[in-house]
Amino acid sequence: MNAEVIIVGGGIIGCSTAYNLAKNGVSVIVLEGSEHIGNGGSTRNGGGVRQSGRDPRELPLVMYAIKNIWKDLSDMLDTDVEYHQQGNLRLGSTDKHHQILNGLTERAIKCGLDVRMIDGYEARQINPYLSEEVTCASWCPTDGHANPLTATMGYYKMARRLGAHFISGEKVTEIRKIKGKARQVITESGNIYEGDKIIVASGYESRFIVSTVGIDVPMQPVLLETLVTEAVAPMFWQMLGTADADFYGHQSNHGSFVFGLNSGYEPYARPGKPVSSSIAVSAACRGIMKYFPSLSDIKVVRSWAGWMDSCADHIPVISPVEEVPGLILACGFSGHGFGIAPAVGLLLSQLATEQKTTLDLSEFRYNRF
Amino acid sequence: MRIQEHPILGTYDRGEIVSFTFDGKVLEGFEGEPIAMALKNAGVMVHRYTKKEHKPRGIFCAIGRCTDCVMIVNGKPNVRTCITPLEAGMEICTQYGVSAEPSNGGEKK
Amino acid sequence: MKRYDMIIVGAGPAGLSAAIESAKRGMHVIVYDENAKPGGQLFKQIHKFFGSKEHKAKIRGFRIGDELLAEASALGVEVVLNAIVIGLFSEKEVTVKIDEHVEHVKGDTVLIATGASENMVTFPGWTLPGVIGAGAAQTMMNLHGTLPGKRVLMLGSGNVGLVVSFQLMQAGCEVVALADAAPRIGGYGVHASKVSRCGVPFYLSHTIVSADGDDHVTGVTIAEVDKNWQIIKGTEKHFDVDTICLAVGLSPMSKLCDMAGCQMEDNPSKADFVPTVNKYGETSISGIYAAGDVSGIEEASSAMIEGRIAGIAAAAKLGFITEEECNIEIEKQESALEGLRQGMFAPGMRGKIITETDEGVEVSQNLLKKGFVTEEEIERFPGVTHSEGIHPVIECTQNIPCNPCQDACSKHCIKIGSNITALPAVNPEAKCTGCGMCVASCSGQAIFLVNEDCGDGTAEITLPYEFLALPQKGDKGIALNRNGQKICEAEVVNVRTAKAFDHTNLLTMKVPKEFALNARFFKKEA
Amino acid sequence: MNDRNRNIGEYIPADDDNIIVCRCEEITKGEIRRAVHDGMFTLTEIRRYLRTGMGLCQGQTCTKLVKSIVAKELGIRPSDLEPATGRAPMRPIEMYILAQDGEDMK
Repeated sequence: MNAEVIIVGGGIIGCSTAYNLAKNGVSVIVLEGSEHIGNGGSTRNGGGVRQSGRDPRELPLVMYAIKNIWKDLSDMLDTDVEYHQQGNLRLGSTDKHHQILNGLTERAIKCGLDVRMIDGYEARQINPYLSEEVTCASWCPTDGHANPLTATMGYYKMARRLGAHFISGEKVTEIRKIKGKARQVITESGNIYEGDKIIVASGYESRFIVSTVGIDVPMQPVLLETLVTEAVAPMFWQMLGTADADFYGHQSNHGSFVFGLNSGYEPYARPGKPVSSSIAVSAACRGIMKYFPSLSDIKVVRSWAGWMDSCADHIPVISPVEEVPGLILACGFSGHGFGIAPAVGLLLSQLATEQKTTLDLSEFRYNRF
Repeated sequence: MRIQEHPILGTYDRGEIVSFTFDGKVLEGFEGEPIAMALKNAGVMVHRYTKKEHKPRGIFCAIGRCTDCVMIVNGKPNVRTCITPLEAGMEICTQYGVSAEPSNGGEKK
Repeated sequence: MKRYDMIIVGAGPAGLSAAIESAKRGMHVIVYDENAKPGGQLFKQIHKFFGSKEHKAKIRGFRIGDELLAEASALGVEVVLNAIVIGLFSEKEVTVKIDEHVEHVKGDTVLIATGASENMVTFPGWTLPGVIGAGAAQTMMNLHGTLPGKRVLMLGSGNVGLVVSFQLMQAGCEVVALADAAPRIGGYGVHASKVSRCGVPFYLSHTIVSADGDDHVTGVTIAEVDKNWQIIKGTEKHFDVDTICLAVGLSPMSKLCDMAGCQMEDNPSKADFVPTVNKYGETSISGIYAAGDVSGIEEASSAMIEGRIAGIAAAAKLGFITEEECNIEIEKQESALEGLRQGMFAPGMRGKIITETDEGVEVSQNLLKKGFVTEEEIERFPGVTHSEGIHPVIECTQNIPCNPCQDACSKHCIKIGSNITALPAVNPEAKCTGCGMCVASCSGQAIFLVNEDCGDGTAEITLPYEFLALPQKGDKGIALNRNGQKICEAEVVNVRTAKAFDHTNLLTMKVPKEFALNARFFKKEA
Repeated sequence: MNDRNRNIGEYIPADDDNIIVCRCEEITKGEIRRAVHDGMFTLTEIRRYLRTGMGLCQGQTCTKLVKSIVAKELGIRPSDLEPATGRAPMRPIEMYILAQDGEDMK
C-alpha cells in the first residue's frame, strides 16, 4: 500500500500529524502496532496543557499550541476535548520546594512566560481547598488541562474523516531503504507500505524501528501511574502539580479527579505490559490528602499505568534524519508530549511536506546527543 | 413491604428500630439493614436523579455492583445504599447528579 | 509481608471447597469475601439443590454455604468477610480492604473464585426504579426480608428466572407473567412446572417492549418476537406491575484475572470472557487458579468440584501431597464433574434442540413452550405409572444430574441407576408405604403420591407445599392442574411437616377421582 | 490487523438509538453506534471516546451490552471484541482508606 506519508504510531502525535496532513490533501497511512488507537502515553497521561515547569527549549512549542490551537481544538475536531485554561498551581511546603519552584519560575519568566511565585495564602485564595501545609507555589494563569482520551480520539476521528488511512494491529518491524532513501515500512504480518516520507512516532518502540536504518535515540521506558476518582461536584479547574512531582492532576468535566503518581519505584518497573504497582496509589493518596484534606472521602475507582519514552535530556526528538533521507523522527517526549501534541502535529506535517516550519526545531535535532 | 414470616426462612434477624431522615423527613428502619431496604420499606423508590438526563434511579442490583442506588449519606455523595448499613440518625438525601441540590446537579462547566 | 500457601478470593462454593481441600492437606489458607455472609450466591438460594448426595443435593443452598464454612473453619481456614480485594499484583500480591485500612498479603498460590454477575437487557424504561435484577429480588427477599414488589413480571426462563419466580411467590408476591425472548424455556422443566402449576402464565418468544411509569414502574408491555428477535406489531400485552425482574443470564466476573495478567479467552460456551485454564483450573500464570463461575458459568455443584480440584492441585504444586496422590484424587473429582456435565443441560448442549431423552422418550414440547407437561405427554415418562393404592408419580421428564429420590425411598420404589442424569423410573415390584420422603427430597418438587381411587369416588394426592399460610387439615379449596388452572374442588385431608422434610410440607388433598391424574396444586379459596 | 477504512456501511438512525446503555455515564445506543462509524472499532476506543464503562460501576453493568452493539455495527461476532482491561481497585475505595496501607495494620 502506498501513500505520500507513512506514519508509524497511532498516538496523539501520529494522529495530529495525520490530521494536519490530511487537511492539506496529503495522503497518509497511519500504522498502529497495538489493537487500539492512542494506546501508549497519549491516553495514559495527566492531561496537563502547561507551560510552567517545562524545559525552556520546549516552551515555544507549548506556548504556540496554547495561543493558537488548544482553544479551538474542540470545534476543530468535532469532539469535546474538555480544555480548561484556568491556571496551574505547582505546590510546595518546604524551603527546598521553594527553591525548586523558584528556579523553574525564573527560567520560565526569562522565556517570556507569565508565571510567578506566590505564598500559601495567595495559593489558598486561588484554590480554597488547599491545606495550610502549602507554603509556596508557582502560579501560571495561562496553563490548563484537557482530556487526553477525547483529544487523542478526536484527532483520530477527524484525521480519518479527512481521509487518513489508519490500520491498527500492524506492528512495524523494519524500515527499508530503496536507492538510498527510506521508503518502505515492513510489518510483522509481512505487509509492505511505501511512502515518500516516513514519520516514526512510536514512543520508546521507535528506538527498535529506526535502528533498522542505523539510527538510535538515547531514551528509556519509564512507568507512569495514574489514579482516577469517582465524580463529585465541581471544586476547581486549575491544573495541579507539586515541587516534588509526587502527584499532579486536575478535576475533569466529568467531575472525577485524575492524578498522576510517583512512588519513586517507577524506574525499576519490569518491562512488558505496563502494570500498576501495589503501593503507588496508596502513596499518592497520602500525598494528595496532605495538600487537599477535603478529598479524603473521595473514592478511587480506577488506576492505570503506561510507559513513557524518557529521553536522555528530557526533551523530544522532532527531526528529519538527513543521513536517512525520507525519515522523520518524533519520539522521546519524556512524559510531556500531550500539551504540545497539537503544535508538534502541525510541525511534523510541515517537515513531511518540506515546508518551512512555523517554529524553529533545531533544539530537537536527532543528532544533538 | 416487610416479609413477616417466610415459609423456608421463618422470621428474619432484624436490628433495633432506629430513626433516620430522608430529605429531612423522619423515617424508621432496622439498624444494620442496608439503607436501601429501609427506604424501600418506607415506600421510597427514587434514590437519585441522573446528571445528564435528570432521570430517576433506584435499586437495581442490590449487591453493590451497579451503583445505581447511590445517595448522599451524611453529606457524602455516591454512597451505595444497597450495601451500606443503616445507622440511627443517618441523614440520607436524594442525589441530583453528584450533588444534594436539585438546582446543581453536578452539571459541568 | 504476610504470606499464605493459598489466598482465595471469594467464599462461594468454589472458594470454600478449594479452601477445605487445601487446608485438609496442611496448607495455610485465607479466604477473602466482600460480602457480610459467606457462601457466595448460595446464601440467597433457598431451594433444594440438584445433584448427588456426595455433592450436597437436596440441601438448600444457604445451608450448603453454612456447611462449607463450618468445614473450612474447622480445618483452620481463615475466612475474612467484608474484605474487598482491591487488586492482584505481580508476585501474587493481593491488596485487600478490611474495615478502614488496606492490607498487603502474598500467596504462594492464589485462587480466583469471584463468581459471576448478572447480564442485563435494554428496553425503553429499563432504568426506571422498579426494574431490578433477579439477584436483587433474591437479596431483598431472602436476605433482608423485604418484598421487591407486589406484582412482578419476570423476564427470563433460565433456572434463575424460574427459581426466583417461585421464590417471589413464596415471599408473597404475585408473579403476573414470565416472559422470554427465546422460543423455549431455558431452565429445568421441573422448575418451570412448579411455577406453572401456581398459575403463572409463560410467554415464550416474547420480550419487553417498554416499562411504563414516570418515577417508578407502574406497568410493562410485552410483545411477541419473530425469528429475528423483532417485535411483531399487534401482539402487545400489557400488565400492571410495580416490579420487573430481569434474569437474562450471568457473565463471569473475571476482571481480577485480567488485571493479574492471566491469559483470557472469549469463550461463548463458557458464557463470556474467562481466563484460560488447564484441567487443574490453573491459569496461564503459574500458581494462579480460577474456579467456579469465574471460569465458566455452571451450576454450584460443578463450582464445588472445580474448587476441590484447584485446592488439590495447589497442594501438589506446593509439595503438600505427591503428584501421584494428586492425580488419583483429581481423577475422582473429574469423573464426578463429568457426571454433572451430562444430560440435556450440559455446557456442551447450549443452544441445541433436544427432541428425545437419553432413554428415547420424546420430550414434552408443551413443557418447553408453556412450562408444563400436558396430561397426554406425561404418561410416556418412566416415573409415571398407575397401580392400586398409594404410589409415587414422578413427573421428572428431562435428563438432569440429580438422584436424591433414589435414595430417599427406603423401599426402593424409585430407580435411577448409576447414571445420575437418567430419568427416575418406578419399580413395579416395590411397595410404596406413602412415607413421603421422595416428595420432600425432590429438589424439583416433581414427585407426587397418588392414590387414584380411594374407593369412594375420590382420589388423594400428596404434593410438596412450600408456601404460607400453610393449609390445615379440613380446609376446603380448589385443586389446580399443571397449568395452574382450577379444575375441581379439593379438601385437605392431611398436612405433614417433619424435620427430615426440611420445610417442604406434604399436603394431601382429596379430589374427585377423575382428577387424580392432573390435580397438582392446592389453593385455599379466599 | 484492523483496517479502519474498511466498509462497515452507513450509520442508519434507529428507533431505539435513544436508549441508555451505560447507566452510569448515560451513554445511549445511538452514541455508541455513531462512535463506531467515527472509527472507534474497539471497546477500549469506545470507552476512551465516550466513557462507557468508566463510571462508578466500572463497566460491570454495560460491558456486555456495549460489546454486542459494537459487534453488530461492525458486522463481527461479540467474541471478536476484547473487553477493556480490568483495573484496580476492583471496587471504589475512599482515598483515606487507601492511604492506610501497610502489611501489619490488623
